[in-house]
Amino acid sequence: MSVTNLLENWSQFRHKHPVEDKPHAEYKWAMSIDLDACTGCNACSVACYAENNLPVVGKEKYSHGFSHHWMRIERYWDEDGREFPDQGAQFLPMMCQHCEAAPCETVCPVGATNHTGDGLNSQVYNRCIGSRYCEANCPYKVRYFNWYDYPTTNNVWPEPMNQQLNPDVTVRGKGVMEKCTFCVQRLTVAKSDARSQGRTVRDGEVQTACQQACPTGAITFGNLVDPEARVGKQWMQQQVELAVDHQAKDQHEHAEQASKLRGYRIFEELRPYPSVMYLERVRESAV
Amino acid sequence: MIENSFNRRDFLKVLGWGGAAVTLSGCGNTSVEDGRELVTSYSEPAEYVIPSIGVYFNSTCAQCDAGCNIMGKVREGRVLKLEGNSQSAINRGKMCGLGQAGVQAHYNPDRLREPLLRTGDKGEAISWDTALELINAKLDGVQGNQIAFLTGGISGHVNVLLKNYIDALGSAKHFAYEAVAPSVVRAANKKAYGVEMPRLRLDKAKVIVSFGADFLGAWVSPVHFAQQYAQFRKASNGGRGVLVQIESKMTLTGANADRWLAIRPGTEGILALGLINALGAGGVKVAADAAGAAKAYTPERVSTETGISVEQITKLAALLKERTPSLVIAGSAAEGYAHGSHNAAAIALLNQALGNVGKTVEFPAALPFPQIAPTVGNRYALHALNDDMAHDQVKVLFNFGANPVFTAPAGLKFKENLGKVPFKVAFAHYMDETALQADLVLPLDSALEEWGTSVPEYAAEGAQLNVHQPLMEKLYPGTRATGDILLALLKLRRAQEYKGYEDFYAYLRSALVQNKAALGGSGKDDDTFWSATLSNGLVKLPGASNAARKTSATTLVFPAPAAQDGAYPLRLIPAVTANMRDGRHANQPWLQESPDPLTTIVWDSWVEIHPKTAARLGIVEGDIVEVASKSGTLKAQAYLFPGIHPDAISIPLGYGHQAMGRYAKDIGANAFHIMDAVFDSETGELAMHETRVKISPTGQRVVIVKDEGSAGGKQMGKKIAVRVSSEKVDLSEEV
Amino acid sequence: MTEKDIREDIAWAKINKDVLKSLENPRKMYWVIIFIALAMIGVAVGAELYQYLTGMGVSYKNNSHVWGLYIATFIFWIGMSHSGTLLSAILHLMHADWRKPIYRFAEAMTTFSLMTAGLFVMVHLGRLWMFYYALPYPSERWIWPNFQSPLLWDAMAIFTYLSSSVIFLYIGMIPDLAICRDNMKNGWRKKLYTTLSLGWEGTDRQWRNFRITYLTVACFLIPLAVSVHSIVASDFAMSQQPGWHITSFPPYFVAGALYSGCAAIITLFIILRYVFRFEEYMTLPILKKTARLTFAIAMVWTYLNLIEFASVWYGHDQASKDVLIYKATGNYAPFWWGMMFCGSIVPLTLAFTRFQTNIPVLFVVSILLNVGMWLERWMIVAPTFAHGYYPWAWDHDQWPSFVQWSIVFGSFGWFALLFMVFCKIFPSVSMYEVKEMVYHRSQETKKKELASKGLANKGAH
Amino acid sequence: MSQRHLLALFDNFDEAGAAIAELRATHIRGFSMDDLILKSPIEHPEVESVLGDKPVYVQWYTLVGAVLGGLLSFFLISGSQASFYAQMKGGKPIVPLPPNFVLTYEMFILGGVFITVLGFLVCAGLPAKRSPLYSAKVSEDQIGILVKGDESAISALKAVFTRHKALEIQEEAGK
Repeated sequence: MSVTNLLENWSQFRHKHPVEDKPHAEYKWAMSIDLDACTGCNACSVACYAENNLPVVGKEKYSHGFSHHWMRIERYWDEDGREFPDQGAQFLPMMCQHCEAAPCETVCPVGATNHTGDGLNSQVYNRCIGSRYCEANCPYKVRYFNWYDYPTTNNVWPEPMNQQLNPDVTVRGKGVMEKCTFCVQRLTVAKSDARSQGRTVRDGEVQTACQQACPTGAITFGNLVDPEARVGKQWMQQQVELAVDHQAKDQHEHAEQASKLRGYRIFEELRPYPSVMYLERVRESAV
Repeated sequence: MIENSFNRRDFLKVLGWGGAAVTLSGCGNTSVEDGRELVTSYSEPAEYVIPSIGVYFNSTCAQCDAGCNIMGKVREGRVLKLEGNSQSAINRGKMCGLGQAGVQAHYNPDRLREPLLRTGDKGEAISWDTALELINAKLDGVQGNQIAFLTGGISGHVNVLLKNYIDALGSAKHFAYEAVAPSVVRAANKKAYGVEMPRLRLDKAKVIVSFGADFLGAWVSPVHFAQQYAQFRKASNGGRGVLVQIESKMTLTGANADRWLAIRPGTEGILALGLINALGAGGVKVAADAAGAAKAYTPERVSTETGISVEQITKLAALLKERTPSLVIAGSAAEGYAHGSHNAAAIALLNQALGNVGKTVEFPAALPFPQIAPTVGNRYALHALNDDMAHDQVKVLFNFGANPVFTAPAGLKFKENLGKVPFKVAFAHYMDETALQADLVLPLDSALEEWGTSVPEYAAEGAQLNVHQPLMEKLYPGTRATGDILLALLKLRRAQEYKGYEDFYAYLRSALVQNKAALGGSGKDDDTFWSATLSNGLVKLPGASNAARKTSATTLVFPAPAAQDGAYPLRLIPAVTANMRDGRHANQPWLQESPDPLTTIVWDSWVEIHPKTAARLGIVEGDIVEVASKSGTLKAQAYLFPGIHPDAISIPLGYGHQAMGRYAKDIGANAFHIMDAVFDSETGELAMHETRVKISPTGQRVVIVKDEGSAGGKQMGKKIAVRVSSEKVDLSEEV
Repeated sequence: MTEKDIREDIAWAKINKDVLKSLENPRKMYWVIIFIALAMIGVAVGAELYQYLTGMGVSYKNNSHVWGLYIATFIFWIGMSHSGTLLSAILHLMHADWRKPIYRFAEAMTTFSLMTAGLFVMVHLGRLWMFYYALPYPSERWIWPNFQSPLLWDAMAIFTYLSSSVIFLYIGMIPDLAICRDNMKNGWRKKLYTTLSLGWEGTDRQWRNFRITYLTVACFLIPLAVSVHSIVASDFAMSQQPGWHITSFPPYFVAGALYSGCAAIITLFIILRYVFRFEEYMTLPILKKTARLTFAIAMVWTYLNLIEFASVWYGHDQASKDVLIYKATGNYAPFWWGMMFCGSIVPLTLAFTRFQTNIPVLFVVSILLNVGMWLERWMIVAPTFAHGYYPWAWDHDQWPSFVQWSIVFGSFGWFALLFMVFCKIFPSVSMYEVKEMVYHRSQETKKKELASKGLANKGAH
Repeated sequence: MSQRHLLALFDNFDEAGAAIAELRATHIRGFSMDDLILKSPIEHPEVESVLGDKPVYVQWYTLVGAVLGGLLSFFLISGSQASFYAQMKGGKPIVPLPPNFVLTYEMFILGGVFITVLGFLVCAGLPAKRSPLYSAKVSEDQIGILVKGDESAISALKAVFTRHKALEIQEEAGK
């Protein structure tokens, strides 16, 4: 600890991320999910189980709410009381939104969840003591706690099922919080490869497991800083800005001239500045 | 991806020591134990194994018959994850949840590990040699036509060997059985278009009208269709496509429709004819016979019979007229009746009336090698086998992985009839219900351990031959590949012919290499061709085009909507879900724990009831209800579900195993076992939707284990999943 | 003429004798309480061991409902600790000398309820064995805890509060420890008191510095107590969740804390009075004053409750409003209304003079008040989880398991054990301050008598 | 010249006060008022006032402790946030002031309390060696006056105490 350092770099330490204007340097990982393409098929969720060593908890534990899917598919019905849901259901893949001003980060007593330079909301399993304050403060409730020691629990990874475990991803023991990482293990490999070639990661070079599996390509993932990245183009086209809590679309909401935009972020009004943009589901008006 | 330019067998040898040390502890001698090979230390791996770097090998998904091409990620000799092969025209690098769970079929802790011979109620472990000799002995003196082979859909070189073996035994019978295959639609398609599986171009259609085809969930080739669907939803071909789903129970596809119409069960064909009639009235040129068949089906009559409003029919007809090309699909909900063939034919007729044939209904290429073509499974086969067994016509039954004891409707009394077969051999991965009845159980390699080829029934582009190759060394020395077993059996019959093939791998390699010219490898030397084939994981085949045929409408007969059966007032719709299908993968925990997309229920069966019906019967969510048909009863939890016709209830198939290991046994109830044995009038296929049931609460109540919270599917006024009307957005401007 | 808080002619030597007797032979009830407490602790320790070894899952919380009874009970115990400070520090500064016979045990209550609360922090952790990560030291990887987290403020505040109240309790006890030393026969106790009394002889220098120190620490303790419960309130108010993110939470928590503490004082007052035969010192007039104080605080609490409802109801935050409606009508409604009943209706009995000294009534009422306050804490924690921002994650029937309940009940045993053992080892009535009280009161009376005599004499002349 | 201790016990504060007043007034040779220690069972400001104005310095400890505690806390926290691995929290600066002030406040109090107690121990001379003459009565209900004087003054002191109805006079054995 040095007070000199504190005083010399005062303004740097007082910089407020991301509200004040300091753009990400090389990477800002972000996602967009087209709800019009999402069919709710669960392929992403299974891919996540396979990639991230998620435990299958079984019926009894599931019934107590110990489900452990970093990516969950929510299914909503219309609420207008019609006899049949004749416009179908609405599916929404929900995972950690990697908020830029994440409510979970500030409340962790031990600093086990932090913001990375790449704009990820990281979780340090080793550091976590299991106070669960992060999940308590998460508006999306997308954090999952290891209520049991799954690696040693019967029928979670019985021999030889444990041979399927991905060695790139830690198998978490009891008492730590976990959540979607945007497949940070893949990002690390891609960044390392790119760095060794003296460049940054190209768009499409790295995919998250869910994106890779998604049969309809509803999930787009990439580097928001990269002007070539599809995700950035989508955000820009939808006029969704990262560090803003009121987008262009909201201003058009009641305008006579209906907005052509369908990008939105969930709970933007709480100002977590999530890194996941959803594109509204479209339904045909002619039938 | 690493080019597959090394010796495949060395690779496996290394993997064997690195990945599956089980080999050492297992019984039976390996070549190493016999001293023929030396142990290679893993600290000095072969150059293509880079510790901590994943290596990908291409193969084919065996979880369903769609034949998606996959890449297995292999690390230190273990296969970790299955990903899509982007070279594939079928799945283009994508995967469904079912396919990805394939690793859990491979690593399943309940796999069979050694041949078992029944002695009394117990299985006794025996050696493979004993087992094969026993089979050979049992076959002696049995007439060829008293030997039956029960398989699922089967294709490729295993199919060739099977045919040869059947031949060697003197015209034994082959029954290809699939519990949930679209077999009536196949027959109707054959009539209407000249092919069983025309190529559906969802991506080209501007309107899709699907009569209960769950093409995004569990129908034919869902991953392929899902990709076409994504294109269909984009503006790339001039406007976002409109999906109208017509079915009595909402499927995953129905949940994604722009308009989901709850039709009275069984009246799909009537609506199709009604639409033809309305189109004709709206000025669309309809062929005379079709117009004639449809003439009687005025919107008013159709509305009364189907329960769909006149306004809706008119709107739909107008949409079909306005936006072309369209595509009409007949799915399993339309075919599941005694008049299912007629429903399917009427729907095909609608396609023709709309002029979709040749535009969105295309004709697949014919396969240049008919001997490896798929023998598709259907439900008639089971019926036929059952009859044979009932009449003591079967003395020896070989069952390759089918599980009819679980999937046969109770009405067939299949298990009872199976008991009459003196010698039953089951080739199985797990001790499932049918294997439990067998006299000899032979453990199979997992799909990720064996060599093989397959040809998908639904070809996305041209024709293609899929390559199956091991993604890692066998976990258990006591299992064998289907191909190897057939080859061994053949050697016992036709030793001369097959003595050149050490194993199935050798057979397969030589079969492909000999035909390399036809398989696009002309000019390459054998090794290069073979390596390239394995590296690609598939071979694209040129094929001749098929011609279209026109269907006749004159024979269509529809029963008047049946009067309510007082004793059994509701119709049972057995749901084929994307995860469970017919239940053969129920022991893969990822699938059990993946919530059903529509109900979000996990680890159990449920009974979907429309809230209106439930209110009438005094049933609330979580009530354990007894569902009784003429053939049987089951108990399951009730789930109030708005997406179902009030005259029907739905129970998912695939649950209710009484065997198959820790993840499947005693999970839910088996809906197959309450199905009545009613058959399609033309094809003789089992009509899946013809069961009528009554339902009564038992007084027990449980908390349903599901993912949705106490708010159910409500957003409670929060802006979470937002929907917008199509006129308010312009997708063509989007990235 | 109201009854006197204490007999003024009580001999000082008798005070010593009576209080010292409590260190020797309590009534049988004492041992009954100790036994029950030990049994409760035994069950709780078993439950905790099971939870520690198996995982937090056995307590039946779930992924959206991550906090349960542990946090609620933690707040409850923190709250209970506040009454000690109220009696010893606030009333000390206000020169309310009726506090003197009862402040010692109230202070002990502060200390032990803080220790109990601290246990819940530990019990709550998913990885108890790593609790030291929350301590402000740079680990071998040079990582500090996150000073932004209200939980860390909590830890700091509780540490400060606990150490300060232990010090306060100890400092205030030194003269009494000297009395014990002077009256104890040889043995371990004599050694203990000799050591702890630090050679106190009641010299003028000692008293002079003692007075100032006691006053200073009291001054610190008041803002500290307020800050501690405000910080506990910040655990919730600083979060973003509906039903928690409420401006009035800090004062509301402090009021609730004082409330439950006062109620607990009444309960313990009655128990100690009986068990240690303190009828002479813990007199009914003092009990009456405590009851009145409790009533006043109950009304403050009720008021703050209503304020909170009103501000939520008339606010624009629909989510918070939904949580409020859910509390009143949802799964937790019986408990929520139970809290309203116990916290706001039951204390109305304290408004009646006749009940203010009725020991059975007060005993029952004080326990009901604490049940109400415990429910209040649970109703702060649970409904927000069950009905938060994200409807998909609203839980099904979330009911704490036996493990949670037994640890919660065990904490009462733990507290009772610590408290009763303390009372047996240390004088739970402050002897020197009772003497002061008697002395000052008799002086007053004398003065009054003199004055009236003087008047009478004058009149006679 | 050797000195001896004398302890007189009174059961009446007024008498004790009067005794002290007389001692002060009479100026006994070989005895200084500084060698007088009053021992009482209760805090008794009015009796102490007879002893004259004796300042208390504990407050200064308090001030120093509180200020040091606060400063230490703020710089420890801010400095560690800035100088070790910076833990970035979205939406907040790396050195956030409001949380740090909360902790500063707590440490301010903690420092104040701890150092005050230290000051008390120092100022009150605790832990102390027991004085040569002590009676348990002092902790019960009597007030004691401990004096130290030359041999020559002892008898005069005794006389004063006796005059003021001392209940008991303890005398240190001669050396």
